[in-house]
Amino acid sequence: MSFVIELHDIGVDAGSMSILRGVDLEVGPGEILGLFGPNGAGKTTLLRLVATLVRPSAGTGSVLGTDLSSQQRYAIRRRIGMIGHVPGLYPELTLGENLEFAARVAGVSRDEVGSALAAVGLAGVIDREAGVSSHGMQRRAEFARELMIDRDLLLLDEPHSALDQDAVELVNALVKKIAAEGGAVILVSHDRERVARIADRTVELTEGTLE
Amino acid sequence: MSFVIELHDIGVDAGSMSILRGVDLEVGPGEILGLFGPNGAGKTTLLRLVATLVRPSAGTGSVLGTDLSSQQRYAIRRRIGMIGHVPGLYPELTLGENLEFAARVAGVSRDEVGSALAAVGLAGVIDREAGVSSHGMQRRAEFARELMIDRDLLLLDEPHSALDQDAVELVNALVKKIAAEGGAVILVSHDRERVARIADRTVELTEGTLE
Amino acid sequence: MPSEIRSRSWPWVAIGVSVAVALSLAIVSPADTVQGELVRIMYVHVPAAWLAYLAFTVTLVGSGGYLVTRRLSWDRVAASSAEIGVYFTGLAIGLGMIWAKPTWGVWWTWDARLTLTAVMFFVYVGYLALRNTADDSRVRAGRSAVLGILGAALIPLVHFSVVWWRTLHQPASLLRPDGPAIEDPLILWALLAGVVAFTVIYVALMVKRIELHQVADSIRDFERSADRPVAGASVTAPQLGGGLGDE
Amino acid sequence: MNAGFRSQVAAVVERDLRRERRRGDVVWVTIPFGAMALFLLPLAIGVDTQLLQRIGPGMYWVVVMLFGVLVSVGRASIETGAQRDAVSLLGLDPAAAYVGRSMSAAGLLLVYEIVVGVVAVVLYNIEVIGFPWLVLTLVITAVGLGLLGSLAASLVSSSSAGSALVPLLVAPLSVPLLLGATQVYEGLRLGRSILPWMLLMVVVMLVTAIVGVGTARPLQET
Amino acid sequence: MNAGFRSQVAAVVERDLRRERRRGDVVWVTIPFGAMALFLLPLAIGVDTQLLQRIGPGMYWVVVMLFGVLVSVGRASIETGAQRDAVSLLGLDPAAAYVGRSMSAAGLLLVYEIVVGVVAVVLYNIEVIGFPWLVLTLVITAVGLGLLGSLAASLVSSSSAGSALVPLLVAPLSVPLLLGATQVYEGLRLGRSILPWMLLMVVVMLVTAIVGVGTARPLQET
Ligand code: HEM
Ligand SMILES: Nc1ncnc2c1ncn2[C@@H]1O[C@H](COP(=O)(O)OP(=O)(O)OP(=O)(O)O)[C@@H](O)[C@H]1O
Ligand SMILES: Nc1ncnc2c1ncn2[C@@H]1O[C@H](COP(=O)(O)OP(=O)(O)OP(=O)(O)O)[C@@H](O)[C@H]1O
Ligand SMILES: [Mg+2]
Ligand SMILES: [Mg+2]
Repeated sequence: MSFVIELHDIGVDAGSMSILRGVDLEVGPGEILGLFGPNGAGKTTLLRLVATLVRPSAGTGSVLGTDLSSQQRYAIRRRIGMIGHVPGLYPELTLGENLEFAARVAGVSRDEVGSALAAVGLAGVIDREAGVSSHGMQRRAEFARELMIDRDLLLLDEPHSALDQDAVELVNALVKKIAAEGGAVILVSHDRERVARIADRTVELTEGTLE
Repeated sequence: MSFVIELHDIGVDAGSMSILRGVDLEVGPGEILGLFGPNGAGKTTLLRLVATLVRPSAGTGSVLGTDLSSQQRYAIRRRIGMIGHVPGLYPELTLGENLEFAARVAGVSRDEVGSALAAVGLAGVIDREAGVSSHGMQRRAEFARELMIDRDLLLLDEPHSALDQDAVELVNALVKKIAAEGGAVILVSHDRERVARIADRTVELTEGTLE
Repeated sequence: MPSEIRSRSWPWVAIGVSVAVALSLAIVSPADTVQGELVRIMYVHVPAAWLAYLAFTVTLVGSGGYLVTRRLSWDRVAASSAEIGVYFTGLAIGLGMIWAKPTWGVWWTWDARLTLTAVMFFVYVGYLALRNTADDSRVRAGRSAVLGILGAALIPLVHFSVVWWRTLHQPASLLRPDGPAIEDPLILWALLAGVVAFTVIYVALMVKRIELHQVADSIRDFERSADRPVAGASVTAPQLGGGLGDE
Repeated sequence: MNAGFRSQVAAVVERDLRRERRRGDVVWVTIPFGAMALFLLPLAIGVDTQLLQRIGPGMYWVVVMLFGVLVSVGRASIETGAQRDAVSLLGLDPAAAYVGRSMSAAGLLLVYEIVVGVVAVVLYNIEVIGFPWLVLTLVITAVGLGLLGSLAASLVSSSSAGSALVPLLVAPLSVPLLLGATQVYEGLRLGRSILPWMLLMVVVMLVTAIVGVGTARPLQET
Repeated sequence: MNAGFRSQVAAVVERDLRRERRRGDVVWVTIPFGAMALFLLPLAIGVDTQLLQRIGPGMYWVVVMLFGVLVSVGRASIETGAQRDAVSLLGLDPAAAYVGRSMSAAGLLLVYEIVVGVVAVVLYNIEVIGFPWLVLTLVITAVGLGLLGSLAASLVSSSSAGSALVPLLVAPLSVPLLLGATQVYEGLRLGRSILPWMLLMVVVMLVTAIVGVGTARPLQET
């Protein structure tokens, strides 16, 4: 099989500045990649690029077999999971309603919501509004969402932050499961030891360039 | 000298539920306290209580010598620093403007802004808007703010998340400086090893109760 | 325990007596030469409006009292009085509308007093709505006190509106600098009796409402002291086996 | 694979209505504002019952238009970047999102139109005539404004300069709706033919819908 | 120690104006919408030059009031919890925050009043008379509305119902300002005395300012 992610000489600009420049990256099926780099290096931007949420201003790339510049890139979004720095739940909806919305849009049976929340230990707070749930609870709910929707590519921006010890184990299990099923995972983190334990390979992003 | 933080049988309610219950805590001058606990236990709520941002619904407490239920508690806010889960900068203002606002309100000379940002390695991006700064850069800017305003009590909610190695060193230096000057610091974290290295003492919060 | 019965029944006795007097005076008073029997609406319309003024003035006092002393009992006074004041304002507006249809030919017009009375009504409805949003009793007391003070500025505005804008509504005939302009003493007495009756009703309602507020507060305190679920207890450790199966 | 178009639309509608209910923006902000506008106007222009009766219907429609669009724009501005990212990665079809958002806006607008309409009838002493046609007008304007507002909102969120374009885009497009709505009432009152106006409104509605659905995917550039 | 009251006020004003400028809400949303309202009305009620000239000033003031309040509401709802926490811990005096917010709102409102005023004069052919008095009226209404809107916003901020209640609280209280403003114009036109109206507006403004400043500290409950 070909690569899940394939980037050639990718650049991303914002206004008059470059955020990424000349990035080459290949991630194969089943691979868990650790991505390190100092603050402001462009890690989050790289993840969003791979998730088709940022467009390359230079270079070529493909994700899950789809060219990043083509219009078809929207069709693969359903297969890409991402958890960013800040939770993206709707604060007015309960955790359960948030997941139910995700399930319906993604075409997953609504019955999966309960078991996904149970898997992350949130079965008891399914009716609590996301806005009054603690930060870690919101992150767990996001993991439940990724668990529920079978993703082929998972992009995690500092997944360990805000999660307690038990929940961290969960993330590792989720990551391994996706890799085992032939998907790919990118883990952004500043905690090298923790990532090294689970990643197959690590790369370093500095000043918009991969080393 | 007496304690910086003194809580007796404190409870905090929200709606029909208790978040904290029967919390007793004493933190003396110069002390660095590590606070652990599973997701949703009430750690953030405890920090906000100590910062006078949440009112106790039961029990008594004082912070920096001021009763938590008295009207005088607003007068000590200027001396308490807090960094929460999510950055609280104004996204439309540049990092420099954000700090300048803080300096003017807190009665610190505006000249301190430049050196505070330089100390956290953000001298080069002083004119970048907070909204387009990376997560780590925003957190660094918040640390610069706490550095600039001489705080007597510092409350950090997972300070290490989103910070790279260099910045972590910086945080530790700030924490130690405040402790050395007779202030107190509470560090909330899930990273027991890292906190254990710097904290004088650690406590565990489970289901709203300290052990 | 007769003394308790007496203390419980005094409001009803007082209301009964004063309402009976007011009613009989309203009935025996002469009909108006222009308006005929319709004029009798006045004996309820006017006292209701005046008692609304009184009620909102008490709300002003209670609000100020709370901000100065920080005692919730002041807040209870302010809130109770505002509730009753809203009822009285509604009564005055409702009866005014019923009165307006036969005399002016419309239910409502854009007369200054009518408009400002409606504005006053909305402000205190807003006051009550604001009280429903905050769940912490001190936050609620503080915020509504501000509105209780601000809203009172409307009282003189409503009262003097007939002087400032000379449109449709009757100008002041009783409460005016150069003495009452009503000739027939019976009308005057009937009006006064109505005011007394409404004042008694107001006081009785106040006492009851404050009591109710007190009970509600102590129930809340009791619930607080009782065992409530802890928010964090419902979050459990993830079930690694559960959704992930393939360890 | 992806859920069907219809179930995505339904999910969006349900999400929007739920959020709206919990926030209470429409019930507590838009409706009171509309009612207030109608209430303040006579104060400001003087009390002349006949005049009010004459300009009442026009006032009503202006208030409906303005706040109708504000509902959609306001809604777009409460969406955070993280929320947008998450929804995109659910594979939500932009066209389904557009239709769903328009439908929920139309539903809210209909409620708004009815409540504010009652206020207008009471305050301005407006005659209610041609009932079935009026209802049809209300529904068409609600749907048309919902479609228009959502289109504007998607412009707001898709580019940083977007919000500048909104009024420029919305004003010209809402004029035919406004004209149609007022002329239908006028026509009913005077016994003139209302068909051309109805037709105009339906055409505007359809054009907006086609443009909105058609550009939803290409618009989604990020 | 804490900064002085005046330098805190200045910091707040500068922050607000900067944020506003970068977001462009007032320039790109509030002003065009206000202008649009004035523009749509003649379309809706029919173009009758004399009628428009007569109701023009009233329309203008209603639009100013409504959108003026929207400025304060919008601003309260864009503040996040983290931002509020951070500002509280700077030791910002609530009274200084109130004064600063009111002042920046008043400044924006003045700009808004002038731009929309020009539109109104052009569209409705309104006579501009009694220049110094008109300017004074504009300033007083801007300040009064700024004070009123900020007060309402601070009453509901951080309560669960959010900005929901602001219009309900502000709109009725702004009625005296509206009455005063329209009657001043009317008085100038007809050569009547305008002093009582000016007095009314000044009194409302002062009462709001005193209540707002006086209760800012006690109100700070959380
Ligand atoms: C919706 C309609 C009306 C409203 C909201 C209204 C409101 C009020 C208010 C607030 C007052 C108390 C004024 C004060 O003393 O400061 C009042 C007094 C009075 N109203 Fe009305 N009114 C309405 C209709 C009418 C009508 C239709 C009549 C008779 C034709 C009327 C006759 C009077 C009279 C005679 C007084 C006593 C004035 C005095 O002695 O000071 N009202 N009304
Ligand atoms: N307004 C509220 N209503 C109901 N429950 C609330 C409210 N605010 C907080 N909670 C609950 O209180 C608990 C404690 O929240 P808190 O944010 O303090 O947890 P935490 O220990 O910081 O967790 P984390 O490790 O995830 O950050 C959570 O279960 C949360 O859902
Ligand atoms: N729209 C923009 N305009 C200007 N600069 C931008 C824009 N978006 C991002 N940047 C800059 O691009 C750089 C990369 O940001 P990014 O969020 O990808 O960093 P990161 O590696 O994730 O950092 P962190 O470790 O702090 O999360 C930052 O310096 C940021 O300020
Ligand atoms: Mg990042
Ligand atoms: Mg927390």
